Amino acid sequence: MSLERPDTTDDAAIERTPDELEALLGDLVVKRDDHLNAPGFVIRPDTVQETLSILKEQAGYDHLSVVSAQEYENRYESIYHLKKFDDPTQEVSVVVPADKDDPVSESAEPVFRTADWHEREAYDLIGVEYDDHPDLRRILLPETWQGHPLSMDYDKDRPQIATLPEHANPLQEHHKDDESDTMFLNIGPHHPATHGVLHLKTTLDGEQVVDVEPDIGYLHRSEEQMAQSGTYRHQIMPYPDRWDYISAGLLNEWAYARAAEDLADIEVPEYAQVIRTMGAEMCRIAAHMLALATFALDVNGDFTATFMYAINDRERVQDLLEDLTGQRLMFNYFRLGGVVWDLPEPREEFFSKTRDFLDQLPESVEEYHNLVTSNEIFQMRTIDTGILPPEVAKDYGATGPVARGSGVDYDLRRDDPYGYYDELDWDVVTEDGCDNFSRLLVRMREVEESAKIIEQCVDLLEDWPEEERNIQANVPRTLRPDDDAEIYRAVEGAKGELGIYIRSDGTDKPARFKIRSPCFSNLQTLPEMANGEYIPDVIAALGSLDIVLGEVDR
Amino acid sequence: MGTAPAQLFPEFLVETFGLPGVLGEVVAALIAAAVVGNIVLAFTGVAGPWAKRKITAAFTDRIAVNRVGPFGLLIIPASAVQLLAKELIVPEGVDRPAWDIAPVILPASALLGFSVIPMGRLGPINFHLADPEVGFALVFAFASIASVSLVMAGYASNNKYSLLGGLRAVAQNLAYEIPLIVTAMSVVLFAGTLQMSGIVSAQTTTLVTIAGFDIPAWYAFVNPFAFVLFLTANMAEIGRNPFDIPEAPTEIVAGYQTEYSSAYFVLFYLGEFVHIFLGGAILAVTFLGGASGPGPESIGFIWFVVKIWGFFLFTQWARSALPRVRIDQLIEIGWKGMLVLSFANLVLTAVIVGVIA
Amino acid sequence: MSDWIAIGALAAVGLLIPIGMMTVSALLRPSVPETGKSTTYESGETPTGGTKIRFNIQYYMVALLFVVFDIETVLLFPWAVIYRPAIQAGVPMTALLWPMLAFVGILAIGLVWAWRSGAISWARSPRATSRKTERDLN
Amino acid sequence: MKSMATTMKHALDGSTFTVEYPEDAPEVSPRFRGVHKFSQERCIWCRQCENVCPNDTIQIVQDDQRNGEQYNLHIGQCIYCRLCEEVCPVDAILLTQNFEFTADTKDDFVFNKEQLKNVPWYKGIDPLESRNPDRGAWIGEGDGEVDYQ
Repeated sequence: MSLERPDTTDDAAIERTPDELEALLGDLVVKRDDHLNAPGFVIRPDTVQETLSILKEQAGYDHLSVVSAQEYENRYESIYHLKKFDDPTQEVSVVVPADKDDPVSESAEPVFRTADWHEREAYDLIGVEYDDHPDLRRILLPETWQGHPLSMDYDKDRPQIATLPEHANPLQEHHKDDESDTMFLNIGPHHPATHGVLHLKTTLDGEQVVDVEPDIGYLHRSEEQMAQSGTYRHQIMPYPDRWDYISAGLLNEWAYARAAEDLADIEVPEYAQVIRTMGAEMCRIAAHMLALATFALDVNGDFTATFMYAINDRERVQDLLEDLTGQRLMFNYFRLGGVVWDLPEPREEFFSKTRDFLDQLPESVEEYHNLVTSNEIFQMRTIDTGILPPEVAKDYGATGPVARGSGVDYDLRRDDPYGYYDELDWDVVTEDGCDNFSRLLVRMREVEESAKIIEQCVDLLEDWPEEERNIQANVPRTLRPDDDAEIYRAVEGAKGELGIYIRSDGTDKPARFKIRSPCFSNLQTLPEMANGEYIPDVIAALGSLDIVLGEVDR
Repeated sequence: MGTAPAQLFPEFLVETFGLPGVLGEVVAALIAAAVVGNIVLAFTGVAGPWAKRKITAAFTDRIAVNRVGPFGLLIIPASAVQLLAKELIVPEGVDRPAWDIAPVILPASALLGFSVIPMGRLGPINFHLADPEVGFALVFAFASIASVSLVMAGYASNNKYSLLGGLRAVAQNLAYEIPLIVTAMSVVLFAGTLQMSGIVSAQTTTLVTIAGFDIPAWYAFVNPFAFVLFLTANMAEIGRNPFDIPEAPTEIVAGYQTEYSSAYFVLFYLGEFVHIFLGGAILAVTFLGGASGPGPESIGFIWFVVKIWGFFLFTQWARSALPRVRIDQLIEIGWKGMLVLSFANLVLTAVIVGVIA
Repeated sequence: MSDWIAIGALAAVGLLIPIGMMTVSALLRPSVPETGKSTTYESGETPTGGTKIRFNIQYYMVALLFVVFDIETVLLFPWAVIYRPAIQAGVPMTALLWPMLAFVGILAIGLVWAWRSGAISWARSPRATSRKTERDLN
Repeated sequence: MKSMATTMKHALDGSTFTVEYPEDAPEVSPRFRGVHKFSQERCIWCRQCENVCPNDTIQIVQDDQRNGEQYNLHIGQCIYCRLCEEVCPVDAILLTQNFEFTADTKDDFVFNKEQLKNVPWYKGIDPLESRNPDRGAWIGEGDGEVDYQ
């Protein structure tokens, strides 16, 4: 069995009970507010940095998954969901209430770099202000936006003007007297290599990039609010498909399914779990194929053959997924407590089609290695460019292939098992290169691991006794979880840790639905990789992050 | 050495139609030039909207243009009309005369290169406009005017992507011009002349005979190392993958031609293709025996066309298979690799020529 | 028959064809001026600053070297032309080869010097590089 | 430089994977979800589909006797989640395999019940066959109340 954790003798990795943690934090804890997934400690808004430092340094909670903020009738609240990279099942929530009239809270940015963007988002959408934050601006909405859309008194009928501002060159002032000038260049939103509508504010000195700042929000659709206005049972499930729309639909659906099932205490039949696992891994292959294809576009230029070959393979997975779910991208296949359909009839045909795909996959992968990874020019271009050291990756909360490409051994499928993964035989792929090449290599090797998983699932499904093929647990038609139950649950999406935070208020719709998007955190690392590099390397680094703007902006 | 130069195309016209005096020569030259110009344009016309798509599609497992006319061939006039009838958008702040002149220079300079290329015979006509004694040097001079056009376009567009593209074009040209010429010089060492017809005729002798087949003494066979060097430098010179960095669509959008639309864009597109064919023509003349090939001399033109299309095919092949190098890597390869190798090749060739001659 | 007449003729044709295409296009094409259409393209954002700035081109030294080497190749051409005929005329090879080797050798020494002093690599921007190292430290 | 060989191999085998749509229309899976088809004869106007639709694609107008008058579906807004079909107790609304529809304006995408009735089957596939197995998991199960308006 390859799923055992590597041994960690580090002091910080020792698991502590909630009471021990409370003792460690001492007076900092005002009261307890436990969540379904983790103990929750309520602290004063001016002790955020102190608390998080203790938890990070002394208790080993080195992964700030997400900051979810929300407004209550009587207060604002920011929740810092902490985990350990070594063992993500050890979680703790730090709850920071802020005053209703003057919602100010201390920023966690000095402790966790990743808090930068997460707090900006909380400020933007909810309206909590963070003291000591280096750059508290709106992030998803335009700078000129009036009000905070997810706050309670938001007037959605107020007319809004979104301007098209001229961006300032951030280095211009400081270097007025310098010998040579820098050039400010907007790369995106309408640019061939930004994978959607991303805007990179780039400052160039010759061909080199002095400063790059990703500007996001062009594809913001308020998915969180859409989920908050849908019922748990039916109406939320179609939307996760639309976050990471690069055919990673089932992986996203699983994130919601996992959070909601744990929230409402629904047991999923084993048979459905196997189907879920198989479908999800098919999606992972499709998503990684597209990542490979677009990365080839970024490095090779348009009209590269790699793109078309990878898309071809992706189409084959999509054919399988279409047979299974009825759709090629927006599956809506999972239901709370199971899946909507059993395998398509005749089952043998589906199995043989799947096996055909798996049989030709090694050949395709070999071809990609010939085309891409063993190409000398490609190696010259990608090795040792876009370096992301593991400590930096952790600090930014990077997950998924981006973290694994930097040698961070973190995969929720193994570390926080769900579905049928812990019953199967597969490996977590890591590469130590920390560069663009490693990230691509991780994806290509993960495709092979996914194929292994699918193969085992097919074997299992083939032999599953007919009378035990239960695809759906008995779930009430209307779900009303307990009032004020809170949960944060994550799955390993194609891009990394895709988490959902839900707070219920006793009705059939969530009171707060927060999405922890892996791309959002991963994209934040771009300046670390890109500053000082050449323009082509920035494009390559961006491609190697494999972001989907639908998920970044939500 | 060599035989007497064949009758050139304008001379043929003068003789056939009995055009008198200098005026007659000018008229004949103009007619001949128009014919040659249109032949080259026809190539690019076929290559740009049609052959390029078909070839790329074959490499990427796709079906390409096949709707308009047989094999989609009518897409060529359709594209021409469509592109010419597009609105010309003149961006703010362009440097007007330069911005207008740049798209003229690129195709003109590339076409001009064809004036000294011996394209071989088709029946009685020898498609060769002029055969000056310095023809070989001249053709490189003409070909490198192109980068002037690119930097002009890049700078006049008032667009940052264009600026970057224009600057890249210059850097690339600087790095590969010298290896290109120095490698070409090794051919001159063999041929002992700069006259194009001389270089071609020097390649007509038989190198070896294998199983009854005469392998001609094309310099690609005589000196394959120089051929590879020249091919690489040539690809860089004409800005094709993996050296397409002045355009680099996924990095700097479209490089120097970002702001061009309508006929201006067509001219750049055209100019690039003429440039590819010129590159192919130079390669054919220097290393592939020009218009020579099996069969009578009177179908030499067909062989020549096959050769330059072969080169075109090769550029498209490289485009679908190879990643693009980075600008600093390009410079390093150019100066630290190609330049040194080309000088080594030159010295080596000089010694070999000295020994065998 | 002067070759230069023919070359000049092709130059004329080469200029006429593009200009003719421009003219045809000018007759065919519509003109629908709209505000915003004529802004320079910068991925859909309003451009900040123009292109008429002092800009680090990073290959100044390379450009200088290019001039040197270009002149060298020009000077080598006549030598290359007479090399083979001269040998066939009976001039000993070494007598022909040495001057060229000396000439190329001097330049090669120059190239080696330039190589070692880093002049022929793409100049790195110290500002950009420092931004990178600064970040690596923390 | 294996990449050159690989691409040449692909070029020479002559196979293509793109198809000439529309002459060569793709086979879609029987489970594929396309444009809706509505049967007024079957419909009992329970309004469950309207209720379950996540983004208000379906609009039902009834008179004061709760007899159905209009059944409008904004196909341009639909996300093809198939929840309406899933929840319908009488199979009055189905998603056909038909994915081919065009319109000049957004307004043309609002289909009324007549238009919905006339939506053709795609290649004659009746989707009910392949989708039925899930129905047991939905209807009459669970202990929550059935949500009639």
